[in-house]
Amino acid sequence: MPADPALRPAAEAAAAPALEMRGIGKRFPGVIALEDVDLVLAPGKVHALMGENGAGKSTLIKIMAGVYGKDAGSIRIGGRETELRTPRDALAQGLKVVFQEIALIGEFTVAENIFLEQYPVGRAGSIDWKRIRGEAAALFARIGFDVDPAAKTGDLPISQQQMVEIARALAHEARIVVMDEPTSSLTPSEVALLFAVIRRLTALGIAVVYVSHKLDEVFEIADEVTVLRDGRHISTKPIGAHDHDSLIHDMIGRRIENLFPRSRGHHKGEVVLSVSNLSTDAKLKDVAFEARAGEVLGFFGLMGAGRTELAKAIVGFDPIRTGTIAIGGRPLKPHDTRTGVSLGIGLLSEDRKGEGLMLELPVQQNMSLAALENFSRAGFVEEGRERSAVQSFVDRFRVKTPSLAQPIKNLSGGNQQKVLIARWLMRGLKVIVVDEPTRGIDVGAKSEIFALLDRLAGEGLAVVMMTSEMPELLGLSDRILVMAGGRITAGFERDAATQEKILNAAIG
Amino acid sequence: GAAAAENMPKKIGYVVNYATHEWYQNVIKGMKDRAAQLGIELEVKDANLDVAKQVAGAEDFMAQGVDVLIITPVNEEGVVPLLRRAKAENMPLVLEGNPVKGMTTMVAICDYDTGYHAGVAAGQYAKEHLGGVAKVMNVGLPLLSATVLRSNGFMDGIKTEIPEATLVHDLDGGGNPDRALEVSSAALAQNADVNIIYGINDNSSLGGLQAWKAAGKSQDGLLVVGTGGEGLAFINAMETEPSYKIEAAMFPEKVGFTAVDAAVKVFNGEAVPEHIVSPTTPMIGADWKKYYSVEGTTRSINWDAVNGVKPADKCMKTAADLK
Amino acid sequence: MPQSVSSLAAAPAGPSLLRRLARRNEIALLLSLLAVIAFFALASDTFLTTRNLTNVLGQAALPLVAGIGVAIVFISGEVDVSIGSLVAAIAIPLITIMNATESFALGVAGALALGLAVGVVNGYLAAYLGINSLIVTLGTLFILRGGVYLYTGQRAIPDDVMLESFFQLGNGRLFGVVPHPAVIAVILLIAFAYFLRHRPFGRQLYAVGGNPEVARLAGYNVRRVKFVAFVISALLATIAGILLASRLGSAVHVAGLGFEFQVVAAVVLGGVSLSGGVGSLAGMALGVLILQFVSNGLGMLNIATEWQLVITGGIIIAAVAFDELKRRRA
Amino acid sequence: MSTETLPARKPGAGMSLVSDRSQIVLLGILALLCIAISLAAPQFYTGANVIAILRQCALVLIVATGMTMLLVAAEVDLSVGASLAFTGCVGMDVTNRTGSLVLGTLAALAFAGGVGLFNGLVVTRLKVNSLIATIATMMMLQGGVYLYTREAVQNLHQIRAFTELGAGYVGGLPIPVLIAALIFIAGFVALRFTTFGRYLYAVGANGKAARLSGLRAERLKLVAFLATGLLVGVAGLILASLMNAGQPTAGRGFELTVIAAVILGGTSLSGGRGTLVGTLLGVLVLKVIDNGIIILRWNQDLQMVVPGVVIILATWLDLVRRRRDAR
Ligand SMILES: Nc1ncnc2c1ncn2[C@@H]1O[C@H](COP(=O)(O)OP(=O)(O)OP(=O)(O)O)[C@@H](O)[C@H]1O
Ligand SMILES: Nc1ncnc2c1ncn2[C@@H]1O[C@H](COP(=O)(O)OP(=O)(O)OP(=O)(O)O)[C@@H](O)[C@H]1O
Ligand SMILES: O[C@@H]1[C@@H](O)[C@H](O)OC[C@H]1O
Ligand SMILES: [Mg+2]
Ligand SMILES: [Mg+2]
Repeated sequence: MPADPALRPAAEAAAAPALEMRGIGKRFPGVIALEDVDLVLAPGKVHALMGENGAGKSTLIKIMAGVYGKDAGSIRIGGRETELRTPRDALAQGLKVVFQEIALIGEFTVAENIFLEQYPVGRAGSIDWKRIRGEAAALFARIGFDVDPAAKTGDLPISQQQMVEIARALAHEARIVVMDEPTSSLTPSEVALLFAVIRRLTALGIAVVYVSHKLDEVFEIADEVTVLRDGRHISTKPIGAHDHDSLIHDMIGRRIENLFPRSRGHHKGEVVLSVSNLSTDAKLKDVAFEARAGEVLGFFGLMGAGRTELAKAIVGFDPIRTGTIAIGGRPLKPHDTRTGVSLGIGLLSEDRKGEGLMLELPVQQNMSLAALENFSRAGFVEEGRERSAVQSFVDRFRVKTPSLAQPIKNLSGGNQQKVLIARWLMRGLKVIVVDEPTRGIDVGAKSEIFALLDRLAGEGLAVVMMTSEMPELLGLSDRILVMAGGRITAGFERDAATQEKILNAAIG
Repeated sequence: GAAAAENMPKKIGYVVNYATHEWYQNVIKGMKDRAAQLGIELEVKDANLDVAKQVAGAEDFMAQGVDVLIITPVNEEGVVPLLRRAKAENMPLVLEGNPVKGMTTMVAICDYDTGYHAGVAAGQYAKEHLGGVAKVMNVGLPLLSATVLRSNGFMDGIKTEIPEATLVHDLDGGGNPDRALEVSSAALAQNADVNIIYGINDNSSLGGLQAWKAAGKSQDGLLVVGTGGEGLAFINAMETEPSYKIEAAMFPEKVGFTAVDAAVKVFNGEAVPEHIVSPTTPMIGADWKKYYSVEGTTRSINWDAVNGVKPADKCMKTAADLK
Repeated sequence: MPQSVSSLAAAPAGPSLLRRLARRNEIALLLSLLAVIAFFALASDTFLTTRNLTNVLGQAALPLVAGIGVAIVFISGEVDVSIGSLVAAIAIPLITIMNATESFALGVAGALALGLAVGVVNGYLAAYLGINSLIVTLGTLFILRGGVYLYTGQRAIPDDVMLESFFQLGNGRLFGVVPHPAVIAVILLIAFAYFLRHRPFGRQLYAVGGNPEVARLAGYNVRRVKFVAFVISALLATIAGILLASRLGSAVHVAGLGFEFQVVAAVVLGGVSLSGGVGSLAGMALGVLILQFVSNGLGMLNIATEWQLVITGGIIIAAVAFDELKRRRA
Repeated sequence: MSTETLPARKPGAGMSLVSDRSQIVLLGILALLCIAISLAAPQFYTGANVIAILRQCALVLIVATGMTMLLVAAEVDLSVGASLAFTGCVGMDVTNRTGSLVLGTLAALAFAGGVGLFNGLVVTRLKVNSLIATIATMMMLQGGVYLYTREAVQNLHQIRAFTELGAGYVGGLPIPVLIAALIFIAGFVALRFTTFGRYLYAVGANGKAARLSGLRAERLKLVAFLATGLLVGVAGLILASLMNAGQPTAGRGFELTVIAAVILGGTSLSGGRGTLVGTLLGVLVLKVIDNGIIILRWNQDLQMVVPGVVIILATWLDLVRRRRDAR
């Protein structure tokens, strides 16, 4: 690996680094997650940490947060060598982390979650609830996030939970703030708010670590970039020394010619999904649309627009109040995924952990779940066939896993997502509904997933894609529908769509 | 019988320790019959083997305003404070089954004597039919002093006939049919030479016998002795199983009957003995027909015959002797 | 729709409290309890007497006190079923020491020492060694009961010294009306409700049960929190056991058989989730009271035990199903 | 590279069907127990005793086969003990009344299956947590059985085949043991080699994911409850035959023995993990302990203490082993 020692950041900043990690090593069973990695943070700077899925970014962050112990290397904070044995140690050193997986107590109110790490107490050690409510409200007002501090956190959509996460990291005094993919569920305007906050932090001399798979964001906010690949340190450069291509090249060791490889001229076939008059108790009102074989139908909307609810209704997961759903002309029994799947519609959920993964079970079981009948005779599973099919998908998608028997919880998010897509491809569908399919996925894997979705459409599938990513929407869709407040507010042929028109329709 | 001139309590409350057990079903039956004869209302609460629930049940009765309490203690130590509180409230109280510190009176069989006489009968039977050999498996229940006394009595009784009788296996069968069956299976596998099975109640003796049968052994040369005569099970066994020859009858109906009479006396402040003994006797072979008749699935007690069985004046041994 | 920040900042307590209440199942439980009481009050003329109502409170005290501990362990994401044997076991040092020293205080100290030891063992095995807590406490349930039988030779140990203070603890009444155990239960309930809501450690219990990973990331010592929950539970079971021993005037080897089922059923009925992080002591208390009043009321109506079991089982299913339905509607 | 699955196995652990590494601790404990007891009391390994142990195992194993499926699907059934007793009464009573063993058997199976179905419906339709739902069912059955019969239902029909069910032998093996073996094998195959089994694991591991993948999560759970119910029916009939009566008082604590055996066998309480081989070993360990204490003439109160210790110890050792393997 080309870890050029000359590029190491040692000689750089004049001021004492806020954090200095040297020679960090970490292994998991069958995986070397990190090997001899350095990371030096300058106070008041935003340091981006980049790399493919499974490169080791989260692992490095968890080591600095005291979640994992390191196998090798040293850590200095504010110039002093320290051991971070527990999260408490890291918190005490002023290091706050926004973790990749939402780390909030669902049953608590937003305000309480903000003060989880340190409850303000009044006389006699009683919790000062008034102060908690007041300060939480003030904090949100200051940042400009629109979240109800009295809401039960678990009731909020993921995007709002992510805002709570971010707010929490800012609630206490910090020297270092680490954000592991903080924007994966945020809308552009919320991202803008976040960036304003980050700038205020750096102005106070706080060092910020920023992890994201969204390159545009990194170019906008970062001062320096460290790239990891396969657990090794590849480069650390000022952001100005990078352009898109060079950064991608550092990350994946090759160029990506075209992130959205649209094999134009999908042959639009018959209507395979038709939805009419669909309403639910919660949000959807009179939704009607059709999707044809061979097209990618993109759904855009702001947070809470109802895309996820629509996705869950049309695959038969959630009950509906009125309306009909037909797959290939045959009616879907609402609230019955079994007929859904057998008619040929399936959903890749936005909630990977909650609705996709069987965390404790091996990669193989996870992948073959929906297609098991294809590998069975008279109810008996033919494991040989199953295994070779799984293996071939693992190879084709380059799923990074030591074996098919690896519990899927040990895979990186991107690799988990590949397994879940493969779950449906193995089964074979007429309509695949993908909800935020690239959330938390690296650019290399993203391009693979895009290529895959494109190819699926080319092969005659209808791909219904719910996304909050404008580039992805514009880059991949043949047709775009926009939702707001549970209704479809506009529809565009791809060539007629512009970012502006779409956003206008989304605001409703 | 109770004199008609006496004042009758209006309502008697009985807190039974385990109403679902056949023995107590028949105790209750005896009480109900007697109460009906005397025009008394009888209410029953079941502690279901829970001491705390028993105390609660008695409290509830006192709140309801019953005139007399009858209690079969789940555990004899566990109702001492209850007796004290009843006394403080002048609530007349009769115990059934087990003596309790501070009690006025108790209606109970003599458990030791019951086992003892069954043991004597078993010894005689063994001399006649088993070549004088007595190797006993006791399917016991250490949980209750009453049932320990029965086992002790049985061994002492059998030794009066066959001094070299031995207790080859002393088991805790839990008083349950399935548990008795299970532990007996293991013990029989270990001791092939057992030739007498004693059970502290019918579940226990039958569990032992069923284990014997399941081991594929013939019943020739085996004697089974049960205790209680609690329901239909022992009758069925005596009729169909060649080895089930002796049953120590304890006449639960009679116990219930006597308890109500005692309650009336206590209510009237009459002097009563501390221990009112209810009679027991071994039934051998078809003897049971003297005391019971069966029609379909109900058995009826033959009061004349049962009333003819003379209770002991005093028990040979009591729970106090176990300490 | 999320409300705007400013509107909420202005009124921090009012509306959110109301909304919280409306969503809580404590309200539904309270209504159920009132319905139960109303029903029996109409059906039986001895039910709604001071004597009977205070009796029931006294009888409910044991499951209430032990229920606080079990609820706390549930909230921390674990389970404790060892209490059924523990209430019997702690009576042994209690009574033995009182018999030997004639000192109530020393007896209680002995009981607490045993309770503490059991809590420490449960907590160490479950929290620190990471053994599934149902397995651990099922194990200690068996071990303690077997131990009691072995130690006592399956004979109850009588209270030979009969200290008046000990008798009064479980059998006396405050102002001649409220049974002492009920007074103790209420005091403990209030204290622990305050503790769970207003002390940081109380919140840690919820956090650890709600999501242990998150709690760890927030810097909590998850193991220690769970460990303490087991210790609290054992100590509260010890107090319940002392009250029981006083009511029984002895160390009864068969005391508390099935008590763990009774308490677990009431705690779950009270809305304390088995999966951790959810529930309140108020709910738990209402769950206990509902079951206790049902059992007492059916007894007052002279309904046979068979039916009592059937009816209670039906009520548990209906109540939990109703709660679930309501939650889905909401 | 081997990529064996279910449960997640290490490559190269070639012990295959009989047992995988995850059962090594239990196997060790079992061997140790047998050797130690045999040394102290040679009667332990006599044919008669081995058969006595196997017959006791049979009842537990039959029900534990269903319970393992339930636990794998993240559910539990605490009503099996109460249902066991009730079923025996129903079976005996109907046989008495009709004089037909077939009808009696069908009635018992229908009853026990009905209880399973009821539990399943309450859990899957009414969404009541299965622990609490089946405690409630247990109470209802305990009360109900006495409403049904206040006395043990005697064997009035004396049909030979009925007696054989519990006490008979085929080729030197007790019939209950043969029945248990068949049920175990069927259960093992179902759980290990069929889509049904794989779906149960999936449903237990993540119900929502399973449902999104087109599995009928609720129906699968219902089937597991029903299967457990039916197996209780089989066990209930055998027990009634063994006791020569339908005993309303039987089965106390049976549910705890079954669950203890299943979790001792390494099946996770939170679903998605567990094997029937583990369950078999769990049953054997518990029953060998029970038997050994009697054979050794130890105080029978130890029959509570020793299993308590062993369950904790075995779980802990298994935890240590898995942590070491993971390193
Ligand atoms: N607890 C664990 N056990 C075993 N392997 C792990 C564990 N956590 C991470 N890994 C492995 O370590 C490697 C690094 O993972 P990490 O989560 O740090 O990647 P990442 O760069 O954050 O990826 P992503 O962009 O997908 O979040 C991956 O191969 C992953 O499978
Ligand atoms: N009140 C609520 N309680 C619980 N979950 C909610 C609630 N409102 C929304 N959600 C969840 O949050 C997500 C929001 O989905 P929704 O369909 O409303 O919007 P969306 O257009 O998919 O937006 P998003 O980008 O947030 O996914 C869904 O997963 C939904 O289940
Ligand atoms: O079985 C019964 C036993 O449990 C009880 O204590 O005394 C009467 C017996 O027959
Ligand atoms: Mg990551
Ligand atoms: Mg969404």
